[in-house]
Amino acid sequence: MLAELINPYYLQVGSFMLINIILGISMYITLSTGQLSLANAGFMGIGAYTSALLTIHFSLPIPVGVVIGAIFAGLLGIVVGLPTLRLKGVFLAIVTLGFGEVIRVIFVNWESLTKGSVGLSGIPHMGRELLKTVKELGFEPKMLGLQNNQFIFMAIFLILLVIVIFVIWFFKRQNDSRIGRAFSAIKLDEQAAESMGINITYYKVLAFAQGALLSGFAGALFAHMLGYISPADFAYHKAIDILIFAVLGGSEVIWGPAFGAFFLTLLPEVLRFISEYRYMIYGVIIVVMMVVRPQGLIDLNVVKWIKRKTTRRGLKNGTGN
Amino acid sequence: MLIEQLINGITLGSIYAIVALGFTLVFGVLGIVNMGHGEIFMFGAFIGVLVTTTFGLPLWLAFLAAIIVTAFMGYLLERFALRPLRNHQGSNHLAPLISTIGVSIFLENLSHHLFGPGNHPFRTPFAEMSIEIGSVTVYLVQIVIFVISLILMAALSFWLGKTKAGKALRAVAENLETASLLGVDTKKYITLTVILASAMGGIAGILVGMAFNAVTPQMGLSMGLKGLAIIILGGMGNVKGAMVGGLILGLAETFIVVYGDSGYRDAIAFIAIIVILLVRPQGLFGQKTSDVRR
Amino acid sequence: MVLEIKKVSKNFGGLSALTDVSFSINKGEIFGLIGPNGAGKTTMFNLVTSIFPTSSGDIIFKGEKINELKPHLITEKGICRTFQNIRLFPQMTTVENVMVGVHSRSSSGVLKSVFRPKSQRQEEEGIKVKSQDLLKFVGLEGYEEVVAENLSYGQQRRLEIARAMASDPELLLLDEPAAGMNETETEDLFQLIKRIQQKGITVLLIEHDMPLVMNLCDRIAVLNFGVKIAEGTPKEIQDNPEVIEAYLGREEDELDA
Amino acid sequence: MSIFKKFMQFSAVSSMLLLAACGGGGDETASGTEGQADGGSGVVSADIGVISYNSGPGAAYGEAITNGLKLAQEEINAKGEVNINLKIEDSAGEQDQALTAAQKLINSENVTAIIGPTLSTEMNVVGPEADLSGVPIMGTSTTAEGIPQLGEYVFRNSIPEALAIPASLKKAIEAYDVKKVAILYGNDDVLTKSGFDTMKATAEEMGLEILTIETFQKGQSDYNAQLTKIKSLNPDLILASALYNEGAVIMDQARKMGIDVPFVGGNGFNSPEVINIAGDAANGLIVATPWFGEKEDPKVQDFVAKYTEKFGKAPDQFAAQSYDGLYIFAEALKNAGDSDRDAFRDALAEISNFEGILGNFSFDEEGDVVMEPTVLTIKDGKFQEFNE
Repeated sequence: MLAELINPYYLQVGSFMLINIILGISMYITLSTGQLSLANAGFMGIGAYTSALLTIHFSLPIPVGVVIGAIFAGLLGIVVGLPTLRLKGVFLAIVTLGFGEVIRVIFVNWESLTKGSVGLSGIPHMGRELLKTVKELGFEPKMLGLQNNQFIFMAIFLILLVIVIFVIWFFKRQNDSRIGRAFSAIKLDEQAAESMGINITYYKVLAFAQGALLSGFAGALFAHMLGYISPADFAYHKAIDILIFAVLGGSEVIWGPAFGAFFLTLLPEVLRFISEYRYMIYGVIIVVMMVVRPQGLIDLNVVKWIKRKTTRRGLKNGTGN
Repeated sequence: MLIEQLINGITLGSIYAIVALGFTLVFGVLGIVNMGHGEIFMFGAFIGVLVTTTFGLPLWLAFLAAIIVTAFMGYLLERFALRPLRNHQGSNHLAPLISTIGVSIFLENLSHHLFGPGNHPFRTPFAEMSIEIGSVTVYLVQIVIFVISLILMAALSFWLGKTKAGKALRAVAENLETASLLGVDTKKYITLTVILASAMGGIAGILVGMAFNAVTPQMGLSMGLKGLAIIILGGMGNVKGAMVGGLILGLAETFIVVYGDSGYRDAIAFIAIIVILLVRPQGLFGQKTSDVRR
Repeated sequence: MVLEIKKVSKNFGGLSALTDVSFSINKGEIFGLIGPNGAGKTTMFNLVTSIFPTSSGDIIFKGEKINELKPHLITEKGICRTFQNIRLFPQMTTVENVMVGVHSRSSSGVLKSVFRPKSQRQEEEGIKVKSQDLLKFVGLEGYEEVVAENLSYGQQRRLEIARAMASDPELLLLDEPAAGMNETETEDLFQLIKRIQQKGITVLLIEHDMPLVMNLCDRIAVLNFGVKIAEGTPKEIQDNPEVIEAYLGREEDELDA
Repeated sequence: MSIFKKFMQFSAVSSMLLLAACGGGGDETASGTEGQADGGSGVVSADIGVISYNSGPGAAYGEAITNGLKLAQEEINAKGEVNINLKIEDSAGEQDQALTAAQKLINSENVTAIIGPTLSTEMNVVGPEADLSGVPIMGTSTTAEGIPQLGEYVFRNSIPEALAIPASLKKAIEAYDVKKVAILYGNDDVLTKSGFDTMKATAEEMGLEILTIETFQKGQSDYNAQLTKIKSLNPDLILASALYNEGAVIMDQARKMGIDVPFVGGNGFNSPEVINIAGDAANGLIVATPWFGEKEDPKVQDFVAKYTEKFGKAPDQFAAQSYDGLYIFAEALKNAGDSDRDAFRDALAEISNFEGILGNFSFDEEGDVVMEPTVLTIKDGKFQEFNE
């Protein structure tokens, strides 16, 4: 059992799942002020390319590249967020969709920098770099009884897991605070929120930029996990992938998009035959969700119910496990 | 060369305009951006291929079949992806947008399975007919496309402005509740609108198939996104704006190839909407109301 | 003088909603703004809270011109309002609604909110306590965790007042607070507004319930078709022939009550 | 509720992984090199993984590839020298799924070697991973620059554009006395973009004047603007790096416009579908290919007949290359005499002068292809060998 679990294949799926969870949360942050942004795939690309180029050309350490990539995406989020603020609802969605496409076209055409559609290869790989570092320090994966590639994927998975836990913790705390209340007040009634003293410009741009930052962050991690990126990775379909995490999982609570990303990454792996019909199924899911349960599978009531259920069970059995 | 490029641009622009008219009609009446429109257009093109190339039937039958099929698809779209949302209490304004995105993804991938991913040629003798004016060859299809786009625009303007049904539609557009209080059967008119817009998409599909001899499942997405850009350019819900916006985009895309870098051709539409939304959010022809930025 | 309205006009695309209206409100008083439907009362509220820009004229709050500030800054200055058609945050709980109101009187940013140093925890605790006190003040004790949209109509009106008071306003604008209330609820509201006044808060009130207005207000201004036609004590207003003529003619009996 | 359960299961799995990491209790070896050789019979058997583009817009490529493999597998196993077991995984043409599939094959299925993935973009991601894990991997359809250079364990048997384009261009120049060319390519696709890079370099090397370079993007169906511009410049030849779907439409629109010069295409342009889509307009297309189905070689004709019988359509280059690819693997396996990954890799690298249906084939020291492509042209509505 344990031996099978340490299989890089599962760790790989798990790692993609974790990156998708970050993307799902990036969608959720922006949506929690009532803004639908379809530019997250574009911001993801910005983060990925920034970090990849910095680490390739200037040999920056990966963590530094990732952080700069995320921050750059976030700054761009502010630049885009400010002027698009006055656009609401569908207009914002369309402009952000267009913005994402423009970014992709720039990636394709700016060949001297991005190598165009051929893509950037030879991006330093998170796990392999880590392996190199620990080996220099005199550590061998064999000491843990692990193969090199087992160690690499284990490391990636654990790093991502820690990051995701931190991200969820961060935004959950933010949500249960003055900031979170301002976000949801804006989502529920922008004008009333403004009249209650909330600077809606600031908070909407904040949410937009946080979403962009998080997308860029996920993108940078993605780049260093695959070692290769191309403009096609950040096209319209990626934006739809991210959207559906929030649509299926829900955007009321942070667990919604996290669950959506988890479930939808697992689904094609568990049911391989589904892979061929994946987007058809996505399409149906989107329509059905909008009709039957627009708030997504996981809403506030579900979270409350789970909490009640688990605490009760905990009481009954003495311990949770 | 300039004249030929002008013809190219106008042909492309007219096609964009017809696609955009479908968007604009739905937005004008329902206040909804129908993201599935591009895919309905693509299905229209495939029906054209099936009727003319696969079954070898005459062209007029292809038009008829495409109109019927796409109109029916429009009905289904309204019935299953839009109507249930209207009945929802407190459903937010983004729901129809997201729901039609679902429809669009579904239809695109359905067509992959039905027709295969490849390019389908559109063979009709009509597509080969051309006239020579000096050194310039003009295909009959190109003229027909331009004329049809004008006719559709004029018919739509007339229908919306002058006829009883059109007035009822505009009442629906003004305010759903008031319209139903005034005795307008809103459900009927909403369905009618989506059906009409979809049928126009079907016509556009066949015209594109004939003009470019290329029908693929991907064409819906790229056309749909352009159409979307155009209605923002021309002003949401504005018939004339859709026509002019379409022509502007068609010409701009053609002339960036002539004088600029063809690599940025696909980005023009989006750069244009980003600029227009920031500078003149109501669009080139839209009226300035506080409602525009709904 | 707390608020001074100086020759304020507002046009909507050629239609003038308010024309050269002037009046001023003294500290601590309850000032009524009345007039028939469409007279421009709510428009005046929207101008004071900067939801619309004025077309001309000035609005002076405590000696400072405020009609070009953003709405949230107006709240920060000390003016807060309720809405004619209740605009609570329907899916939030009662106490959360009031906590949103404290926004402009608190300051924790993103990092403080996430990492929660002592100052943030104290602030958050303060917000909670203050909100609960306010709920008690308006008579909603025990309803803290009820989702706002599940409250009764009268309760929602009172919750809106609590939310507005959470921003520590010096001037409170109430837009038809008695609309849709029954007699006992109106009586409670009367007492509530009196108590608000006793806290030293100036109140600007729009209301159609004439007995309430006449009993409650220290002074009243009357708008008709966007023009101020009278200003004075309730007694003066009741006796003003122009007011009776233009607006109260048929409701004279009611006015005497 | 089952969703919730799954979530809990996942959490449990995650926490166990954590435990495993901390405790260092990994007692497992996923090397997958347990030789499966049946000592008695002398038959070497091995699991070969396949990563192929079986769903999505490019599913047709994957279908041809897996068909070719299945046919070859049947024949090889029937001969009885080696026994190959194929484990086919779908990548849907996406890098992340290709990588996941590779992980599954390398670590769960313990395959000896991998054939695929279909696209060069996928190989860019999968190649380094396979190399790191010490699993030989060979692309049968990856034609972009730099694929075999990804690592010592990375090979290909598909001729790269760098081999195909100069061959066809050279013949075309000789036949039509070409001086000036126009280039048209899809700039948002990795295959056509890398084809273009080769075209441009080759044209410059051969001293041709490049009149203009035009691009188009996926999903476009109107090429009139680009073609009108090209027409006005009067090139002797058009170099078009396009996939056959778009390429056929480009030729159709060009001919309608009165452009009658020959087209030289890259690997992606080479398909009988061009004739289906463009009809007569396809005449004048020149491509270099390792695969020519009409070749008067009994081996080739035998393959075409068997394939057509089995799958109901004629094989294309993707099918032919994967068919030959598996034969190359079988040969290497026989020489290695063992399904050990390293032994197999060394045996594979030594393959040379292999006679397949594509012709005489060798690997160079980097694992790239050494072979002479055939130059074809479309004439009278069908592909013919180009000799003018």
